[in-house]
Amino acid sequence: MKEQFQSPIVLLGSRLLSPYIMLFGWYVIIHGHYSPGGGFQGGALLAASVLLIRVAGGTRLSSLQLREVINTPMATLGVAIYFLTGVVAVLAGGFFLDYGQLPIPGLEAAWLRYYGILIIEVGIGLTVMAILIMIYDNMVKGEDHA
Amino acid sequence: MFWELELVIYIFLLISAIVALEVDDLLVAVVMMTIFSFLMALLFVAMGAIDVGFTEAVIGAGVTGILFVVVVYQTSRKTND
Amino acid sequence: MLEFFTGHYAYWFTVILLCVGVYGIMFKKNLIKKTIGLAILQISVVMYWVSIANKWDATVTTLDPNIPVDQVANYLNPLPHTLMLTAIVVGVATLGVAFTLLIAIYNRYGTLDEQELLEKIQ
Amino acid sequence: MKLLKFAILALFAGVLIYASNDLPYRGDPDNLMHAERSITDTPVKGNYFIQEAYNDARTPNMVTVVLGDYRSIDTFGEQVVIFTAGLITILVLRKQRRREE
Repeated sequence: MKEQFQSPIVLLGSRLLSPYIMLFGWYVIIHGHYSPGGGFQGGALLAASVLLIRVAGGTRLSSLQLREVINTPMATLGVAIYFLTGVVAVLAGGFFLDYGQLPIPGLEAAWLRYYGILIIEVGIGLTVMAILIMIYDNMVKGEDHA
Repeated sequence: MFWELELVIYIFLLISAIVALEVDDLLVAVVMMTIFSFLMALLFVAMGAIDVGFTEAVIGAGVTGILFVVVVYQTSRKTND
Repeated sequence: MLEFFTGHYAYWFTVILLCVGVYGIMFKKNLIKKTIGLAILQISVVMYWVSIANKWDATVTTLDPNIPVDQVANYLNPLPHTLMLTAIVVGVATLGVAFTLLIAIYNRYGTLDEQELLEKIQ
Repeated sequence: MKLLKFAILALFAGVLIYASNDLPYRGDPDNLMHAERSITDTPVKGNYFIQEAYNDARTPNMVTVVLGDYRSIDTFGEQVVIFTAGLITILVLRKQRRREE
């Protein structure tokens, strides 16, 4: 952004906080079966942990954490995980997104649905994270200050 | 569900919404918008919708605030009305 | 009388908040102020859906082994919560599209005021 | 003109508040929305979600089950909408930068 002032204290605080916010984001995604949480909230927390470094440190420093180039492949990966889960259920003989037919041996249908929900929530989290970072990156394009 | 608590939060919500629309400085409007989102998250939790409250607290008060600040700095900060 | 008030005041506040959002869209000249009004209107609709999903003396939508699930009145209704959860996230994505359009307009015309924009377009 | 806009807005608010007085009481468990069967005598879905969510997916959080299992195609649509919104930001601002060069 335009009026950037370099402050080492803000940068140090952001670098200290960012890994813990990211860890909490993964916890929210994976523990969403038992507590409030899930793919959307966890993805927004992951995006917040990356945006914190981007706001505090500038473009050149933040490209060490997460490069701008991999935003679009990561969003596509999230959609692909969701869609391929549905397609695998169709190939195994069920309906689209029918997790009870997933080909994991040794589990009853209810537990298969448990793991199916877990898989698609990871996909949702990746997409939400990548898209929120992508919107920020395109909005500050051309203002390389750091 | 305590309706007195909800009434107080509703009144603060109206005040913050009107201030966010009427103030001259757009950065103050963005900060009032963040306060509005956080009060709304409190209200959702008071109504028992914990998932919606969590989402609103993360997205409305976190990510939307950052995006609003970026758009204010990329364009102009002063406004006429 | 008090019972009627506690049963209906949430609807009244929702309507007032929705009208504040419509006021921001109709009367404000600056496009960022219009976007703020749009966000207020969006959140007021979410608030209406959450408030009609409410039940007195009910617990949250996570299963507790001590509370029997046969009595449906023990738990809140989870369907409106789910719909509004996705609506909030889609709302912030579409707000991002609105922001990029605002930046594109400012880069081309140099202003965000509605009257000046109409003069510069012609 | 401004006065006419205010009149329309006030009329809108008045009609909505008058209509909202006929809505059922907030939080009443006997609402039609929370009832066991609807007026056309079909089972109401919200009760099914509360009672059978744990048996179907072994997950205590009902919102997660409705989001991921019962309404999963809806969630897929929302995800595609978010993805499209992200791609639109690339398209709009890239065309803008080319014009500047």
